[in-house]
Amino acid sequence: MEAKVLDSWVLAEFATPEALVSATQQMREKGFQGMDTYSPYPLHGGSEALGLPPSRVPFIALGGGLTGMVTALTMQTWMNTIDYPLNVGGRPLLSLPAWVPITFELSVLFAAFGIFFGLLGLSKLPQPYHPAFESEEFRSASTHGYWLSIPHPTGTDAADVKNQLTALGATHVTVVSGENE
Amino acid sequence: MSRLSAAMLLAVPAIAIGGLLAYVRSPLVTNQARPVEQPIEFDHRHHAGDEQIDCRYCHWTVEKSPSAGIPSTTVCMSCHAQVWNKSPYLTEVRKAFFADQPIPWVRVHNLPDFVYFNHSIHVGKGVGCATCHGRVDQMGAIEQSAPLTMSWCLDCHRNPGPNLRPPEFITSMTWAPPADKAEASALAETLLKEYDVHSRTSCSTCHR
Amino acid sequence: MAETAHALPLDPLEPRDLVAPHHDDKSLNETLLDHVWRKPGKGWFMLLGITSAALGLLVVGVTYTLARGIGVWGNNQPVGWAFDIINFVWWVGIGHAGTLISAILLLFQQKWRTSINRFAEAMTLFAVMCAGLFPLLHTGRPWFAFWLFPYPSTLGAWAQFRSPLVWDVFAISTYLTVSALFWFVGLIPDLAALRDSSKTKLQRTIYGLFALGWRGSGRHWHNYKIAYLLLAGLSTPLVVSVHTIVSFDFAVSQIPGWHATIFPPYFVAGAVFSGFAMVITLIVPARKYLGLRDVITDRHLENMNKVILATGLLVSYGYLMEHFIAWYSMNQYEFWTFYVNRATGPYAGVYWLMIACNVITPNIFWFKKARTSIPIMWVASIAVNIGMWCERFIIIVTSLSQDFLPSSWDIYTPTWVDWCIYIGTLGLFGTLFLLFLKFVPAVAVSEVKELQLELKHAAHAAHGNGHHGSDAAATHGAH
Amino acid sequence: MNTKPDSAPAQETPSSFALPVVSGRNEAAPHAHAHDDVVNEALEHASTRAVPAEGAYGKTYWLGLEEKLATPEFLEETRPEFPVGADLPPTGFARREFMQLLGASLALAGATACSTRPQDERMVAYTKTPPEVTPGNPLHYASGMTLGGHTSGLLITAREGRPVKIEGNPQHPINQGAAGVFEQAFLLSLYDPQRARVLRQGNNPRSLRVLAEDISALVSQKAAADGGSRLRFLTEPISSPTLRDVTGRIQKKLPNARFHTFSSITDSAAAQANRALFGQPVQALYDLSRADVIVSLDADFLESRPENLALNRQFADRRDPKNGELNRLYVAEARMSITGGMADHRLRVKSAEVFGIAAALAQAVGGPAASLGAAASGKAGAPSAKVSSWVEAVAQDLKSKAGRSVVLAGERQPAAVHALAQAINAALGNVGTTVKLVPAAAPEASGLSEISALVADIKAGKVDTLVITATNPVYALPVDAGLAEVLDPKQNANRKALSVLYAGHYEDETSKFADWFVPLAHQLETWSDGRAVDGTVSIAQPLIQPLFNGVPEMELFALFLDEPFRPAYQLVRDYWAAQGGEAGRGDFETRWETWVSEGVVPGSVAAALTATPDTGAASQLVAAYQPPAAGELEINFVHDYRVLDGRFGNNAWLQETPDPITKIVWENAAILSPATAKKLGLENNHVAELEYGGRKLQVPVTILPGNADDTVTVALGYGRTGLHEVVAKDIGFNANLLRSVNAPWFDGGARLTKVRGSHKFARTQYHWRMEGRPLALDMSVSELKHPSKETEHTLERVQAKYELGKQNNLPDFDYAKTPQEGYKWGMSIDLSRCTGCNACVVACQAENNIPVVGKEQVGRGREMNWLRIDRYFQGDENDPAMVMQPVACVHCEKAPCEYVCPVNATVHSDEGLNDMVYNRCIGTRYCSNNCPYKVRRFNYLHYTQGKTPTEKMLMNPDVTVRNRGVMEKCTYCVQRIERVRINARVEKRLIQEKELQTACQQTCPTQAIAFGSLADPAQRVTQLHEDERAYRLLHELGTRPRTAHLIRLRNPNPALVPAAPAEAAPAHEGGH
Repeated sequence: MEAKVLDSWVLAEFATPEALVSATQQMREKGFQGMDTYSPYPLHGGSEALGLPPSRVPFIALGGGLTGMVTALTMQTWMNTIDYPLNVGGRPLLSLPAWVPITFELSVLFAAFGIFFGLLGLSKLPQPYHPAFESEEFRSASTHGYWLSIPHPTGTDAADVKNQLTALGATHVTVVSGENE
Repeated sequence: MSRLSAAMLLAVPAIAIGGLLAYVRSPLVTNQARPVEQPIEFDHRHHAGDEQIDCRYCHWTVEKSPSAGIPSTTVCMSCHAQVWNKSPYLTEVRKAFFADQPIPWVRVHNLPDFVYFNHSIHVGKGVGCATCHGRVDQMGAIEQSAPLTMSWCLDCHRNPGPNLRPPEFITSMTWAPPADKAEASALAETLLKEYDVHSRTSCSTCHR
Repeated sequence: MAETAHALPLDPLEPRDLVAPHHDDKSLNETLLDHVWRKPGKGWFMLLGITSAALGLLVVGVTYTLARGIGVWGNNQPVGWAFDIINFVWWVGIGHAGTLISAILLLFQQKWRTSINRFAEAMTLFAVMCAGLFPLLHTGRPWFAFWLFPYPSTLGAWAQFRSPLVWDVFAISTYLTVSALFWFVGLIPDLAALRDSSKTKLQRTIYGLFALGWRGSGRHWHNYKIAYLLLAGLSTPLVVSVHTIVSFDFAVSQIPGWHATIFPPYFVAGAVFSGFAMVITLIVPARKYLGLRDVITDRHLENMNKVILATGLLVSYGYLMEHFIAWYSMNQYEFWTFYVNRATGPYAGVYWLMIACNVITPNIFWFKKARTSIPIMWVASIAVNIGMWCERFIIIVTSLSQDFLPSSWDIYTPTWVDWCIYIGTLGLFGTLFLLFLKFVPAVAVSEVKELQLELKHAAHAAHGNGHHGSDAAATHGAH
Repeated sequence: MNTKPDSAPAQETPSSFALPVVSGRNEAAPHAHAHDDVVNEALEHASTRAVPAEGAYGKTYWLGLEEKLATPEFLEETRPEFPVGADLPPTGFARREFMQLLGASLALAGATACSTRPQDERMVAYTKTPPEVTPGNPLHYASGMTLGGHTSGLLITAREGRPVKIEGNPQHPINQGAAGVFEQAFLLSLYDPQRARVLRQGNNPRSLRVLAEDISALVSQKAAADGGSRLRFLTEPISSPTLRDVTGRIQKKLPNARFHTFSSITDSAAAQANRALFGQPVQALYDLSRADVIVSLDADFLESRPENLALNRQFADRRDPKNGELNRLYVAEARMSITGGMADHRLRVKSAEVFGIAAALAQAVGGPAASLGAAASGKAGAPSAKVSSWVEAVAQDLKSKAGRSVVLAGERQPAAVHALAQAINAALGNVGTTVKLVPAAAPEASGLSEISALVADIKAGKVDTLVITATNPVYALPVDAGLAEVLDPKQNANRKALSVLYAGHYEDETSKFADWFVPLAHQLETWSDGRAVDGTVSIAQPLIQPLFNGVPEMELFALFLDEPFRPAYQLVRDYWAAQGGEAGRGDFETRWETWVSEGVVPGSVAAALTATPDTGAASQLVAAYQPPAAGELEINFVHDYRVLDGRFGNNAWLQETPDPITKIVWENAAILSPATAKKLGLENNHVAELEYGGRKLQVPVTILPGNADDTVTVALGYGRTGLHEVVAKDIGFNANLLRSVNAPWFDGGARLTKVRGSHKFARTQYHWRMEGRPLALDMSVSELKHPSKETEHTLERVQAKYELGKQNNLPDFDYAKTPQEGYKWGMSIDLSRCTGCNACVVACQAENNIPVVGKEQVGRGREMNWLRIDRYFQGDENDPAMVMQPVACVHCEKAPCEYVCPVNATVHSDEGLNDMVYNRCIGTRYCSNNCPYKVRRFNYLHYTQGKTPTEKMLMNPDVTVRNRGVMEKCTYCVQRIERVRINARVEKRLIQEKELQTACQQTCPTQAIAFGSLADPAQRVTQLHEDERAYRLLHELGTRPRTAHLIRLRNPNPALVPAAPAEAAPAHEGGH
């Protein structure tokens, strides 16, 4: 990482999830980009309020599953039929029915890996540090607080945004700056 | 940062596993390329190389027994009673002979006890000494030249042709298959037929 | 959709609460995380003492086994598998309830699962860890057990994929991995909550490390919801497949008493049966100790007892069919196994104990009184666990001890090492469980909060995993 | 395997006896030895300096000796045959051991995986390679084993100077290539580290020279004084021509010395009867190949030596319908014997009733025997209705086959029964056809009367020197024989006046009382010769130098000649050189070479005598017959099928071999019939007090179908207390403690009462019923010809052809179909021939390095024998028919074990062998679980660890010694297949049927086992596979075994078959 870029956000806490969702909706309608909400559990209508496209996790999972299936089938066929064909109990060298359980298991395993690592990758996790953590009050985001963040050019005045948020019912508004990821 | 750490997370086990797989194939594990010191400094370079003594002169059971045979002290003395019979190099040999005490040679090619390798059939079916033992005539102290792993055995047992040589060259240290590919495979075909050699990969071929 | 929304909070069949109504997010947070911050009580230490003593037995048993060989067990010539595989199947079976509760009930949108799923998943994880010990330990030369994996060896030899044991290896390791991922994914928001409500720097650092920097971002929740649902979706066939494959260990073989096509469904039912029983056994004292009566309510327990009843009947049906087929086929060997050996043979006592525990006991749950009585259900759940252990004993030991040639029939008797290892795995399980109760929220806090909100705003009852999008439902509330 | 004997080593030079460790593979030598150890080990065995270790020798007894001799570097630790700890219950481990284990596991945790070159393995080459040795290849030597005065011809396989396998000598007329359990196990006794090693006087070790001088002085003094009148010898019956020559010359030198002969395993009653009947010591030989009807009066002729190997083959050849009409065997006996199990009609009677049956039979047969029979009947009293109808039918059958029948009397029966049997044979004209009389190889009278005479002499103070070479008489004699009393200083006040020299292989019960003890060399360590029962002489050559400093018996006797020392080799050679006379001396060297290498001296078979029994003498015998006491239980003493009279007690192979009938290992039991047990209120595993003749003994009880009611059968040979016989020590009970010289084999008046406690027997088979399953098939000849509906159904189950796509979904693997395409190995086992004698079981154990695991492990169901003999009873629980079925791995083409193995450790070879790859096995035991035949064996513990260097020499280097945690099973002797294949391939030819035999097949006295390539229609095994009797065990499972079993045929007498359906007599149906 070369030069440190400092980014700033305006953070606003709302009393209820409903207030947060509607505030987000309205701020987005006002044209704010790159907003994010923070809540201890998923918000109803939160994704829509943020205007997020459908998640790509299912496709990653499908890809993982298919990879697993192909891997399993090739692996078993290669090992038991092609590379070292042995007469095992008079069973056919290519005993496809016997390949099924492992094919299934590996499909599931790879799909699960796809989901897990897909989730982490799409969320850019693990990310132990985030500028939002600079605010002590923000700690409530994981327990009982409902927060909205709006990116804001570093060093400029955020009063306008703050006011708009207060108007939408924010109980607490602050600005944080921190090193971008 | 996070990407790097994530990559590390995945790379470390991959490298570890890959490294282990490479390690067990390395001479560190197979014991290749380690000249072994013997109780008596016997030099194959001299006997097999310079003097061109046929392998079978000393390893005389190679054609009729599973074991190629470690020559008895008498075999040593059959020549060295006449030549170099005062050489200080051979003091130990003479001592062993006259005291009727065996010489404890160190085993170089050590297969596990559950592997039954039979020299007579390999030699009888056209596998040359040098194929497995390497250029013994160039080794001061004998070292293991082939990995002697099971997959190495299997390579030849699955496709014996390329490792066969005509009967008259079994003990030759210098024989090499024809450089021309077509010629080599034609020779392999002929030898397979002549020796009546088949691929044998059943477990009991070697494990009993 | 509208019906669901209406029905959820006010289930006409089940009017009682899933979450006691006097909580808000903050108090839920405090209540549910309290046991993590609280210094553990005497009882916890006492229990930990007991379980780690039992764990010590495991160390003794395993060390002795590794040093001397499998011969220190009672296994013998016809009975090649005994306690080792009995315990394996038993533990895998117990593990199934966790996945079932968290995954299948999630897919079926059973709200009541929310407060017990964390608990049950932990149980799965620990049970599968206990189970996983046995396939390794039961081999004569465990130091070569890595040959079970398909890796490019210098031998040029491979694993043999027709063997159900290799299937087991894949099934169990997949199951363990996916369960762990599922559990961990569910735990991330709660770990973040722990991080953010921690009192010391150390706590904050450690929980922060595991929370992976989770900050409840809406963009993350967006992927998280679907990922969690998909993992649940994957776990469902996985859990069914695992016990199916475990049952293949027997069904694929030739031995009368093993060679039966009914095994897969019957094993899965049995697994759920024993798993739910184990949940009851553990959750009844745990909810008291942790003060979780508000989130793990009587309704949860009653529902689980219904599941026990249902799966118990499935298991009974399995027994019935085994006996019926043995009679109907008039296969001499099968007939002997089911009608002579099991019922009157050397292990008849175990057989009848199994019948008493697995066939008769669950039927008390036809009665609401029994379903809702804590002592009765607790005792019954233990009986079911014993019964399911006996079932595996009957399937494995009894079938093996008298198979085709009467000349080779012989008796199996366990040794002290067998018992040591069995009790030892109970100790391992208990120890892990107690540590889990101490360090991790025993209830999915985030999900309970969400559920609470849903219950409060039944009108907006799109669900917790929200893939249905917003729903302009009517606004008649539950309060 | 090449059965052509190699020539003998020229002489006993050290170089002929190769060091055990030479180039090439040696399983026995562990890698971990530094080379010095290997050399030392090698030297230790080549030398004769081995001395006892404290492990073997009781501390109190040998305290003085140890201090003098035991220097640690020469000590070989002596252990039981099974690993230490294997006999401990897993529950009984010591705290200290546990701490060690913990330590070990910690050390393991800390061990690094880094590989350094493994510790150097040394190859110890010969200094001079003996000319006959090709390191890596086996040599075969003819030799012999002498047991009870009869010598069995052996062919011994040696590897680099160590004998590793014993087979029967194919050129020997009695063995014909077969060997029984004792011959097979003879090898283990050679390497038994508990054999005696020290020549001692009192407790002081002495050199042989001191003894020789002592004897020399004694002999010259005695010769001068009284001609040795106070000198007595107690020997086994001596049939060895050389030894007879030596003893003859001793007798000449010391004319007044007396030789007494005793062996508890000789048939002294028969000898007595024959001596009386024919006026000279003759031996009756039987030819069962010509006998259509065989009647055994308590004769276990298929098992009791010395003729049994030949009789087995002759008998079995007549049980195959392809060889013509089946013979018919009637047996009247008390205990269920191997012969009784083969009977078509077995009459279960008390032993005492056999006399009456013999009498009635003699009467019914008529002719010259009638009057004798009548006289005997008078003594015996009236037989029961059941017995007389049986006797009537048997007599009818005998008469219809006059000249083609034979009656045999048992060795446990008194001389009168033998006399009656011979009278019947004579009356039927069997003498000369099925009965042949030859001069006895050891003509001296032997038996208990000899002991009585000796004891009387000692008591009378007529003896001052007693030399005992008989095997352990103090133990083997009945308790009231008196020998122990006169030898025991505590009981004999004048013991000091008697000097006792005992020569034996072990420090046993007798050696305890010896003033001089001489450790004998094993027969495979010394030159000797001996006669078989038919007179055939075998020159028995040594295979190895004495391992433990033993003295050859012949050299010991030669000391009494007071002549210059000659080794046994010289004695034997000189004797035989002298036999040919001056004429023969010329080409003696050639003939000697041939005799030694072939193992048989041609022309030594005794010529038949023509003699008719003296009826007068027979009547006298009958008149002298004293019926045993009546009332209470009849107690029956029998020789054990494994340890005989106890002389094989220290042989772990035999101890672990299950009794063929009871299937009990490692001990004996009091055997009762179910009805009697019920009557006495006893059950299996109860302990009871057996009281007989005022003596009491606590015995464990087992119930066995087929034992006669109101009899209790106890086997001899157990309850050994020999000082250093660790294997034999304290297992079972000593029935000799009840036995009396007056009724050594059976007597009435025994009582059995239950006492507290219970006993756990270790058995290899607990369930004796087949539960209606078609397993060991067994039917009459007529049933096979004209099967009933039920039989047809059974045959369909075990013989049906499976069609691909119909009953069978698995396509066939492409195996060879013609000899040119390759081999397709298969085996057949004929249940008609199999007697269940266990020879194959021990042969398999010897060939395949199968470990012995001890009683505790067998009791846990962990016996290791690859080949087992299933014994089933059918019919009435008290009076059942018995059928034996050897089962080893049947090498299923569709093997259930293989597809469940997760690591490919058991797979098929391209020739149809079910290969078991020990080194690949991780020990999941799934294969064993899924094997419907339960023939797989698992190394639950490290059964092969802790072998002493001597024991390691026993190992077959062609077979992997299995580690713990590994599955093993019958391989069809794949090591033999591969060796023969390689030989054939090097010689560019196909494997011949004759050169390849499995170990079990080779030793089988009845040739019940055939092995070969099913691709070759000419081979015996292929023909047997196509026999109408061939069936596959558990065929209905679709496993397609390569081993076929052949249905056992019975040939019942229609007159004795109750309510038999009206059918044609089976007589003409045998042949086709």
